[in-house]
Amino acid sequence: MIILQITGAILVILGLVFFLGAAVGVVRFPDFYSRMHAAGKGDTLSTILMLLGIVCFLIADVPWAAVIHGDFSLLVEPILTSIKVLMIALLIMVTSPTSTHALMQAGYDSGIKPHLSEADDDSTPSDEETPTP
Amino acid sequence: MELFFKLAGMALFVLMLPIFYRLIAGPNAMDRILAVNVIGTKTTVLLVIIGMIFARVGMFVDFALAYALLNFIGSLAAARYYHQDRLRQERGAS
Amino acid sequence: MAPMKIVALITVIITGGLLLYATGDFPAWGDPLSPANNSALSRHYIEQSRVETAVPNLVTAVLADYRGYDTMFETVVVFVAGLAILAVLGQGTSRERAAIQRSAERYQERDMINIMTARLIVPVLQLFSLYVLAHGHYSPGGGFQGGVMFGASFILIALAGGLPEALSRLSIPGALLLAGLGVLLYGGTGLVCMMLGQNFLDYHILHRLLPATDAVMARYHAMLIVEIGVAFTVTAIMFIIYAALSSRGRMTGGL
Amino acid sequence: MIAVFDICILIFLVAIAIIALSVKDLLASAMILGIYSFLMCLLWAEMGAVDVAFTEAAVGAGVSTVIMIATVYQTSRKSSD
Repeated sequence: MIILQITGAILVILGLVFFLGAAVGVVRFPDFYSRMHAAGKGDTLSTILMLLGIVCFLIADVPWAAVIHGDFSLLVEPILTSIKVLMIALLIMVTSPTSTHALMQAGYDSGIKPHLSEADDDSTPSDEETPTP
Repeated sequence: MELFFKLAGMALFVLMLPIFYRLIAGPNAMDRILAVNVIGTKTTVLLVIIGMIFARVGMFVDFALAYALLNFIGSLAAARYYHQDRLRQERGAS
Repeated sequence: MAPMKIVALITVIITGGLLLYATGDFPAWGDPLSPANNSALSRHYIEQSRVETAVPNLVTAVLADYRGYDTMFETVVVFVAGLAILAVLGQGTSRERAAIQRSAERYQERDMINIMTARLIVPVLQLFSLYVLAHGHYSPGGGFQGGVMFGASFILIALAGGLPEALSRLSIPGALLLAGLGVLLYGGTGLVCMMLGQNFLDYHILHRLLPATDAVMARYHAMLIVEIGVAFTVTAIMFIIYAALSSRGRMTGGL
Repeated sequence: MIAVFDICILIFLVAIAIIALSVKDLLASAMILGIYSFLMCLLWAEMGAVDVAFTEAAVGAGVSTVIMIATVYQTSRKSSD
């Protein structure tokens, strides 16, 4: 069971690393669309990884010694909780890309231009609404 | 294990600070809405982590699930707002 | 900076500082010596609610049984709020509505991805809200939360597929009927208790009507009936508020 | 150690309240009030008031944000003060 716990810890830390990537991307990227790219992907992946790590911890917490002796009623609650956490991961996998898509569409609708020029790359990372082409 | 989850929760709070920077300094409203979206997704994980710390995940996972389902409606509404706003402006212009 | 803003900022900072200062004094979770357990009433709730009502979740027992009046008039407040929004916004003239409908039809473009995700999410959301409603006796949740989530599913349909799409599933007269039915279910349970010779909302007498239950289980089941009434009202009123506010009472066009 | 969570959430709450007051764009302000509601839900959950946290999650995440955006859509977008 120590292996499951180590796996869970690694998954949670990996999720934190991806979230660090998303956070750096949200601060450093030059325009709205690339920020949305960093936020959407890093956020979804880190959330799913952390929830999977938590599922590993939950399964490791089951008193397996009693279960092997035939007391299966101890399995009910941890497995129900694990299924719910996996359900959250699944729903985030569906809804988070959709909201990213919807916000991209909203950015296009509100008239934000993408950051295309290489010249003013290091001048101002946080551009205004209409950068010069 | 409890200490590990406390440290993970604290790390999530610390990593939210850059997102808060984007919330304060975002040049226009869309960047702020982006930051809201990111923080909303992370709140789900924080709720499950708080459940792990109290060793009562079965109780907390219910409203983490509700959160994951409902969080999507807010950004969808913002997207609809911009879409309808553009249509309204085009209608006004033509 | 305007002077009012400085006043507001100072108020926010002082309140936040007081809250931060007070966090050190919180009792631990489940501490038997915490100040909330000191009075005789709360000790009675904590020790006897399981015996008297057979509901494991103390909050549900207090909310729906011991403080039934409170919850009933909260439901009535929600109901009246929905009616007030409908009354204030009005309906507009029929010509105005027709004009809005024509322009909305001409400029109707919905996003396919949003509609597909909504189709996937709405059944899960409705099923989960029913679970929250029915499982409120054992875990956090209950009528209000389940009702809000059920109403949010109709709002999601309206956002993804347009307001007429949602109104074809739950029309405004139907929603008003549902809201009234919820209040009637709550108040009617109380009235039935009165007719059987007990006080208003004193559920344990209902074991004469409900089959195969004793006085304790009658309270348990009556709480479920009452929560279903709350859920009906909240579902309908949440959808009515959204539909009226997003279309200025015209019930066409909108977000 | 759990008190550190408390203090983090409370500092964030004060910061979010100030940001929501100071933003001129009412749509962004409505969305930022959504974060206020997220943090409030975390605070209730972490203090043990689980039913209140569920109510806050159900109302604050979905319904109240949408209703505020609908109201902003039918009125004007910019704050006037």
